[in-house]
Amino acid sequence: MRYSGFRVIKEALTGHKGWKPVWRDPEPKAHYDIIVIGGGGHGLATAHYLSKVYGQRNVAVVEKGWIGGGNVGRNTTIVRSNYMLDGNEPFYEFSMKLWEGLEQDLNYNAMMSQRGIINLFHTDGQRDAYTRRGNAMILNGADAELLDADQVRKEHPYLNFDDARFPIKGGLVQRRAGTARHDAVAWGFARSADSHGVDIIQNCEVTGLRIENGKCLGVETSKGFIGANKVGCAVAGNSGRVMGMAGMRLPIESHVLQAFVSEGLKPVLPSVITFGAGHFYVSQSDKGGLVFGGDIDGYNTYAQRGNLPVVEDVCEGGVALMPMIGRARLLRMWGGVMDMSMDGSPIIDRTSVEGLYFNGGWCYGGFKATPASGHCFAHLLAKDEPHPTATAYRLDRFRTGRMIDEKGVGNQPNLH
Amino acid sequence: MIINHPLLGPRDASEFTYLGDASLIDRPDWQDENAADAFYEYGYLRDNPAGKHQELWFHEAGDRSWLVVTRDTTTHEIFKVELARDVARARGRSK
Amino acid sequence: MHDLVAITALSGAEPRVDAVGGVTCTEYPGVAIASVAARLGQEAAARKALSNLIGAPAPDVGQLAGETVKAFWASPDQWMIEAPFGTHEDIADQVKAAVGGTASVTEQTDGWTRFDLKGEHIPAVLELMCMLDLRKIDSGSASRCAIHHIGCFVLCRSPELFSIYGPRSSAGSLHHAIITAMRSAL
Amino acid sequence: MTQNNRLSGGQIDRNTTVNFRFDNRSYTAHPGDTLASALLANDVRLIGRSFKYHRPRGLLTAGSEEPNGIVELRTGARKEPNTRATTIEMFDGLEANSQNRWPSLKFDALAVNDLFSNFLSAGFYYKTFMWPAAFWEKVYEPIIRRAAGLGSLSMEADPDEYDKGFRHCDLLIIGAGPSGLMAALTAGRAGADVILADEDFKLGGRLNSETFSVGDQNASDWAAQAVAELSAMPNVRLMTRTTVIGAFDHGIYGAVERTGDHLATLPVGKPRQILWRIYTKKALLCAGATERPIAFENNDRPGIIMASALRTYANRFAVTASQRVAIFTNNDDGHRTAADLHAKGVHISAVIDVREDAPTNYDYEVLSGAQVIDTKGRLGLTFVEVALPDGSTRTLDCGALGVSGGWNPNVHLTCHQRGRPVWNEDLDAFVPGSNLPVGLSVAGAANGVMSTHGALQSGANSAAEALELTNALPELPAAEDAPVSQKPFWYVEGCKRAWLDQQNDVTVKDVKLSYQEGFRSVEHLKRYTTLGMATDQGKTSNISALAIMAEVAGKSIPETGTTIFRPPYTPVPIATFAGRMKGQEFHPTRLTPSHYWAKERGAVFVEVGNWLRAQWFPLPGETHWRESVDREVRQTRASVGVCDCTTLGKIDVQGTDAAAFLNRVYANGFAKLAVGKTRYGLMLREDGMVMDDGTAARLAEDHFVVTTTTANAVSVYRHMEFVRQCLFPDMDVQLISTTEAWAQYAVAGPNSRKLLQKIVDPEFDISNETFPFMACGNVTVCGGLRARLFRISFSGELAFEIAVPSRYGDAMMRHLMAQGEEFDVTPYGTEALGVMRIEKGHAAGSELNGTTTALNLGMGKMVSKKKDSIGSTLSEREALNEPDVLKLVGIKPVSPEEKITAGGHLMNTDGPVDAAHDQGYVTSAVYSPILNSNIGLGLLKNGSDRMGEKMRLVSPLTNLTVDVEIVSAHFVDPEGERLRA
Repeated sequence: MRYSGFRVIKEALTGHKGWKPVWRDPEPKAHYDIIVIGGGGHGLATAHYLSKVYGQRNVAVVEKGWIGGGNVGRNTTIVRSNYMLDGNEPFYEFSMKLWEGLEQDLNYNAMMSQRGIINLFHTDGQRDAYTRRGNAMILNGADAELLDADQVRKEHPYLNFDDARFPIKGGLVQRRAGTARHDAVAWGFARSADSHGVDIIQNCEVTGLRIENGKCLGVETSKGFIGANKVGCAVAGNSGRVMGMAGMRLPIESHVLQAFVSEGLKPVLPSVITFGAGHFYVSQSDKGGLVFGGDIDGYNTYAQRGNLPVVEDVCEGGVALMPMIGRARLLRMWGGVMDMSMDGSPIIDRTSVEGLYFNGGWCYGGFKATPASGHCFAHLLAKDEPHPTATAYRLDRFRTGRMIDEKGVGNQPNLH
Repeated sequence: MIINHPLLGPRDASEFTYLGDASLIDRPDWQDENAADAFYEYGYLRDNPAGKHQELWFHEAGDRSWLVVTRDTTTHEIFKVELARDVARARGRSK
Repeated sequence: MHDLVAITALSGAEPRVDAVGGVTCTEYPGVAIASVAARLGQEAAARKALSNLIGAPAPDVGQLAGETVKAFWASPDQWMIEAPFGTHEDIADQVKAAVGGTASVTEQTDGWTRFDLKGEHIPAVLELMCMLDLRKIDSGSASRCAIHHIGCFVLCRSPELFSIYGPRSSAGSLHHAIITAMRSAL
Repeated sequence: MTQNNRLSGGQIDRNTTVNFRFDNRSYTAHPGDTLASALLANDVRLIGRSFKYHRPRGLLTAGSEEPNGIVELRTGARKEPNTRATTIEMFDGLEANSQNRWPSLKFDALAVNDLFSNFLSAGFYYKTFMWPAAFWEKVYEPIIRRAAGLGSLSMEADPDEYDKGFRHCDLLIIGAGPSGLMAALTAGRAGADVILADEDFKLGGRLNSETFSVGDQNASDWAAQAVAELSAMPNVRLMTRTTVIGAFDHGIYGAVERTGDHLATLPVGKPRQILWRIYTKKALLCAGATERPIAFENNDRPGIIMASALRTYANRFAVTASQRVAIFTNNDDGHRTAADLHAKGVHISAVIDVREDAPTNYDYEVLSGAQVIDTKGRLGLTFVEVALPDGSTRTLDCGALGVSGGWNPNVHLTCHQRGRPVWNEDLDAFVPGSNLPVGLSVAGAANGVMSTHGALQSGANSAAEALELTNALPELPAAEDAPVSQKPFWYVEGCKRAWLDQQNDVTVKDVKLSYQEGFRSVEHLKRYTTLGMATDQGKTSNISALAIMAEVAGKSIPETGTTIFRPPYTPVPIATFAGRMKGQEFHPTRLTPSHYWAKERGAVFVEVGNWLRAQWFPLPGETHWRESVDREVRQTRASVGVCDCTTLGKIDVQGTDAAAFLNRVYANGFAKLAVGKTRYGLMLREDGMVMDDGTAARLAEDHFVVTTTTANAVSVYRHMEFVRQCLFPDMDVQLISTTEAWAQYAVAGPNSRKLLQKIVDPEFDISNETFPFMACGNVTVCGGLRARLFRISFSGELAFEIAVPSRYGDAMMRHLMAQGEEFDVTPYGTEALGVMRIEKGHAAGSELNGTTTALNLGMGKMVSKKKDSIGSTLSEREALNEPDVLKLVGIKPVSPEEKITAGGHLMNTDGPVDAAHDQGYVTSAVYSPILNSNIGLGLLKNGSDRMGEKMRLVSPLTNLTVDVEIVSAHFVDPEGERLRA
């Protein structure tokens, strides 16, 4: 069923009787060409591109709960491609371009809103690093602008320019960046994949991987064994759990990132803003809530909840940066389990087990990567070779020394 | 969270700095012929268990002890807290 | 004697004194400090030397002990020694002489700024600054904790007299934290 | 306007009358009122507008679960949007305004949405606004955003102060209703250390809202007496106006105390609110229960209020919402409201009870087996239409309708650690499950014990169990013990526009559509319809929606799902979480001992971590910072300059294994360093990247003083303790930071020795022969002050660093300036320092960026392979040693005046300019007044073999392209003759 304004009007006039379920609820078949583990953003996007771009029709997505219930349903919805390093920037810019055409590709309004992002800097050192980054963005075909303090003040007069402990010296802006309606991204990809024949199997938990003499034959699930020629794992924070079933240890730790939303407010923030002297980033949703976050709690965890010290740290940053939000109320807090990698960059690669592929290590940058991650993982699953923009995301890069470390903090996941 | 410091008693986890898996104590021998692989695994691969996890915390705002905390990563329940120095010795580390 | 004039951590010629609702906060530069850390394998000897120096058993975890020369526990096998500045400006040498080879000694005098809180209801002030379980704190306890992100020692000399040691460079911020807490709580 | 809906009795102070304003009209009220009760007293039913359809909204409840009666409280910088009128404590001069309406509350233009509601069904926006692509940002979204949000921020900085505090207790009791008070009495009398917290400004919970008696007193008097007894106990701390917002790990609870919200103005120095972190051994949840509505057509009109709320308004606040009230109920509790209102002289139009066997022994009409099928009244209820069992309908004239659909236990905190509530058939409600936060138990209505007697009893028992009390429990006062009698009833058959989430305008129809489109899990339902996402967090709507979803799915409610809750229990101002950490106090400020001297000199300061450092020292007449910096550099290189380097980290390393220890943490060797000598130390992370660099001075066989960069002082110390405690626990080495103890000054330039010879006491010979380059030692200065002298140089000049106890730092700096006059001494700041280190080719922060190896920085040979040191093995990985790895180089523009930009990228002179052809980048750039040229340092592929090569420096971000030449990083004195002079 095609969505459109006319359709909405027609249904309104006929009592909304015609709306069909957005995706089917099929029972699993005995065997698929490709099984994607994980009905989150990346898994569903992978299914969409497998079926729509790479012509794979015999595909299933298995999800232990309800689709879109993981990080894609619990993030701060920011989309950007403002990376510095060769291994990253082309990939994220590819993702940005996919975002720009996503509604039309999916026939689903994910409300991708290119209202821009500004990364503020407060020292000369930060300015130099952002200059290097902004240049890298432009040299990779992305857009970037460097604003000085006065220009920032013109665009964001409500920021703290009078009493700041760490005065704002300027900011790196990407105008094409923005936000998207996170749930709609999951639903849109699911609807499209489903319409191209992909079976989305909810409440189907993978309990084991059937591996015989080095080859993966399928997945054991709470709904029984499901065979497959290829199995792709895209389970973010649960990467350790699932790949552990194949006896693999990963360069990944699971950590919780908290996010917060305020009560609905009349529009105050024109763009996404990140603080350069504290852990705070924020945007305002179309409903009016300030959606904000900060640093991860910092300890290994699989629990989707955090603790007070980080809540306080984030709000301290918020009030320091924009004192006018002080009387706005924090409405809800939640946590998502992040697959924090050893260099802060993701992995999209084959594994030592034939037929078993891995997509993970997204840290807290997974949402913006959703389309490209799905596209590149689909490419790898369909063609058995990495997508040109994802060649650096290899599992063995830590062994060879080809880390992609944007932050330069080394092999300690909770610092990335 | 609250970490029950073996010397100081219960202290808020926010006084501590987290490093990671306590396997970081087991630093390989630099002269081992597989040192390159050993250091790669030591530095980069993690069990990352959903369940009991032995991990290193530094009492930054306290007595500057490194602790080994045994904690469930799904419930955050803490089973044991030891001085890392004792654990290191017990694991055969010396000079 | 040298001709250099000292200033306090708050940059005054004289110590700063503030009074709010019956509690006074006094900047206290008149103290000399050194750290003592037992050498490996000489912990017992170091404790003994330490107790000779302070005229009391070497303080246990979280404790403060001594007469003119006092010691409080800082870390495993490590203590801070405090003594009047006037008579002990060269405290590191004095302490080193006392402990000899049993411990490492480091001058800490100007690493710290000290504020003394005197009066009633000090716990009401402290509970707005640090996470310590004040029910467990009584005369002679010494605890390290964070106050507004500043690493400090809180010493309870008596229920009406507390000393707060903080890093000298942060004296202004620490003083601000103490005074705002006093105004808020008292 | 007079308070013509004021009744007799109540718990307000009638002797005092206060004035307040709502939407610029003046009204009167009494202390003890809330804004909500005061508005009702003044016959104001219309208070706001709903989010989506802008439907008229009045009060639904009398508590913190209120979804509708939300206003902008106060004005100017203190304006608080979305504030629940039901929790605003009345004070004289209170000013509030309605929100989300234009031009006025009565005539709201966007109410037009209501007419098109059919087109604005749940999730409609996902299905349209897609063409053309560009229109989303340009047309559709701006329209949506303009309509978005409820209240508005003042856009001014919040002028109030907030505190954070920490409390510890044996037992935290959350909620001071019958169960909470009884629990507190039980624990308090047993001598336990108790905190009793309640969000209300009057302790007692429902006891203040009821007319029945407890013991031989009426309920509110008994509560007052209990509170009096508790407040006399030294071991019990009562926290009124305190909401426990969350249950966090290991018995830590967050609580917000509103210390100033009930005051017209805050006393000086006092906080508006305090965020308490409460550390508990045990906690007891006595949060009571929340009455739930019944969904029926047009059930959202102002005047349609929860029956229990009507009772609260009547009994506690002596207010009725209207002189003519009807009740719609499925249980006995609804009849209590009718009885209480009737007793106070309010006309009861009828009690509409869905049960055929409804109790009828009251002196007003009861319509058994009847249902409300529609309501009338545009801005406020005027009539309700009732369907009678015989099929006939009847219209009742009333200005208020009390609705009672049964009670939901307030299980919120039991879910904060992912615990899931379980369904209770007798109550038709969720009660706490077994998986509670450790140490938490639940009593009273929150645990599904609905009678007052039951609440008192479970409060006492639970407290005793939590504290493992052995002594006898206190005697319980007699109280009502009526069983719950109700018929599960969620919505009136056939209703469509029947509101569930009244703030977000989610109706029964939307839930059904959600099911139809496959959004059938609770999570999908909430996200698709926005149910429960409003400021009331779905306290009155979630369960009903779930019940309807269950019915459509033909499943039971527990099969359909449960709803869990996350912190905070009620919304909390962001400023409350920030506390004092804002403005200049956001982070502590660290000042060097000579900071005030530098201020006198008019220095310009810069933040370096938490430190403030002098950046340069402008002289009169210098108009541009470059003038000052160039002068400082020239003067220093020509004669002598002094720089405050106190901020460098200093770590005292002692012990018989001190040298062996440093051998492990530094990549280069330290075993053989002679006493009295200093050595540069290169510290790697275990992954082989450079972590930090500094110097180690050997003061004795078993004593080193190590310096770190300012930025890494803390992490390097932590790292060293890790190596000491976790890797080599049997090394005899002791560490302690001495960063703050010493004021340290770099004295640099050809005349530095001459100047220091006037400072250092004569018995110490600091000539080049006895105190050569890299020498160090203890000395005395100015006639006997102990000091440390190091002959090290960052500038490349003959230079020393002199350290004195911090309290003398200010005096030492003044002394250096005075004694240096004859040499035309200059103080120099971090900018000149940076210029000189770049001229000398010393790597610093921007080169040690965490991704560079020793090899990258031209120090590959320093990594000793003869010993074990942190990072040495992993630094050998192939990709880190390929021939074209980045190498540190110097960069000079072909024409000296051309600018060089740090962060610019290096490209070959010909060939494309893009990422694929990137050769490297500029790490640092300055103007060198010595070379009269802009210069820079950079990291260039295979740079060491490309000296003299011409390249293009491009910075498209700053529109810059410069022809540059690659040169040695050592621009000044490459042979190092000066520093050895």
